[in-house]
Amino acid sequence: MTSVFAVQTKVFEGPLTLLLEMIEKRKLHINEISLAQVTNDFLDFVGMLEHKDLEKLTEFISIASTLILIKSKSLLPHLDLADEEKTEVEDLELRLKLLQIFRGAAKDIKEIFGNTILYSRLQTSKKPCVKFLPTDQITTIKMKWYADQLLQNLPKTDKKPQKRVSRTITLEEMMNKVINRVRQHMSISFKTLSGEHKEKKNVIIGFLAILELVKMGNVDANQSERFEDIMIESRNPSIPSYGT
Amino acid sequence: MEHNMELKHKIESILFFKGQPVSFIELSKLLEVSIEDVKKSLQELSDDHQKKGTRITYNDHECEYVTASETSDILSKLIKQEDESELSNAALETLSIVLYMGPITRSMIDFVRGVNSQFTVRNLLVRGLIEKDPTSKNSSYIASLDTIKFLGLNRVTDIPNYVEVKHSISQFIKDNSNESEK
Amino acid sequence: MEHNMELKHKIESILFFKGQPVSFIELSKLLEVSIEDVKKSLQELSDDHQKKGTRITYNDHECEYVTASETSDILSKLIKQEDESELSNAALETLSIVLYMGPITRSMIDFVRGVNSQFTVRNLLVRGLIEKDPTSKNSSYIASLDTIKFLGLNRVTDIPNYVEVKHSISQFIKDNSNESEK
Repeated sequence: MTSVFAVQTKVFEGPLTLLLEMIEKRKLHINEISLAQVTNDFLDFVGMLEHKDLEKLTEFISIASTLILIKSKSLLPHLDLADEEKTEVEDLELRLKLLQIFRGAAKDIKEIFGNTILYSRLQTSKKPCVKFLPTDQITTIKMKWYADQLLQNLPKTDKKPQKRVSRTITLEEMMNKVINRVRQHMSISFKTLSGEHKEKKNVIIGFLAILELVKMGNVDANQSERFEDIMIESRNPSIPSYGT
Repeated sequence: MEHNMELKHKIESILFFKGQPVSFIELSKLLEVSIEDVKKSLQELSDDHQKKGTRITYNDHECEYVTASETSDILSKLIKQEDESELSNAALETLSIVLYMGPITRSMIDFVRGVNSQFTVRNLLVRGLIEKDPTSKNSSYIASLDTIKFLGLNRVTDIPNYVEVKHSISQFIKDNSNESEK
Repeated sequence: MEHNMELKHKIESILFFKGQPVSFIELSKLLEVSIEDVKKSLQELSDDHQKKGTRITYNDHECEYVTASETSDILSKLIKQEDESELSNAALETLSIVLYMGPITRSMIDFVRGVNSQFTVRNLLVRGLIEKDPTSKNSSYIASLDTIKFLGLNRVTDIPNYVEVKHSISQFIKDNSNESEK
């Protein structure tokens, strides 16, 4: 957990930078194996993100969902990714590698930037302002038009983030859902839980959420045989157990 | 690095950069060499430039980097073209900003336009369309009197929507001045 | 008289006179020669200036007559330069993306960085380190001559590790060409 706090104190430009730094910190190469290894750290970080900045959160969650794909594949070797999902994984690796190159290049540039400047001439041969050289383009109508154009094109900073937050369920939401379901039924099968979702990604998120809960000691998961359904039970002592 | 450079090339660089006559005394102080050395280097430099597009001229106490007289035809053509050329969109936009927002600094013009306006501002100055505001301490620009007259206005505040435009742009500057720190 | 002057020296004179970046197109029109001839002369001119106090720097579409990097120590004493704030890591990262991948669109920059780069890009534009590419239709950005001047280089390919970095990037771009269409 300390690693998470270490990264949290820094302002992160974005999910790719965060992910890259997590990989570099462990001195790993960028590949599916290393991405699977840092997935939990990344999800922990996303879990701590404030919901205020929706745009930022969306950027993180979209990367998180790709990581979850990768992690699931490493946990479930039988899982077949759809072509689109494969591309998603490949894209992520590619983007990380590109970003790594540019971060290196940025360091090279930082080393020399501003050290030995090539200067322009301080004064040009042309001295300003002995003459007045207008054109008929200068009219009050035109001047107002240019001002209006400028005002229209000023970047809007205060715009409320649109309701375009990824439809992917966040990990936290999913965990809460699992906990609630377990509380209600005390024992629930993974199939029942995941059957509510059509998208494979959501099934996987559900699965990972269960793994998280097991890790945190909130639920017990039992699988009698491979490929059998997984039974989930609440272990929270605050919930009365009428168990068998 | 600097030490590898010959004295004459250091002088060349300074003269080029300053773009106006520089005295031998100033060069000798700046480069920490004798006036004799300055003169000797200037002689060499002047010879080097014999067949170039630029020359080094000097008298007995100062020197200057200038264009070669052989190029005066092409430069007059350039000046004539520049003087008669239409204004670019960038120039018209900048002029409009100076009209509505003046006195305004270069960096504020850059900030509002979202691009560097160094050359656009210089061009407007050269054409006499804007000028440095004599009353502001940090160098700010205002529309020239000629421009205001040319627009048919008595004063700049008579331009259409003066108050509204000024207010909206000021608001933008206020709202975003933190972003610019990034 | 003018006719005795070589093309490169006319260009030298014009660049000196202007004291700011001049586009190849402008030079070709003014001198009534092809852009190819302009480029060839610039190459020669740039080579002539290798050991001088002044340099010719250029990118793909414009050029400027500037001082040599070896003299920057002396010249920095001559100007009270407003201490430009250092570039943030985000700005450096974005600048290097534009340097190596330009002309590049905003959305492609966002894709590579994984974040919205609106303000970083705007800051670089305001500082004059990047600019809209005059040749591309969809608004794309390229590094300006100012970037090259701040790096103390004659041209962008003089950046340390330029070839290696460019090479590794080109390997990725090939695979990734679909993404850029997005």
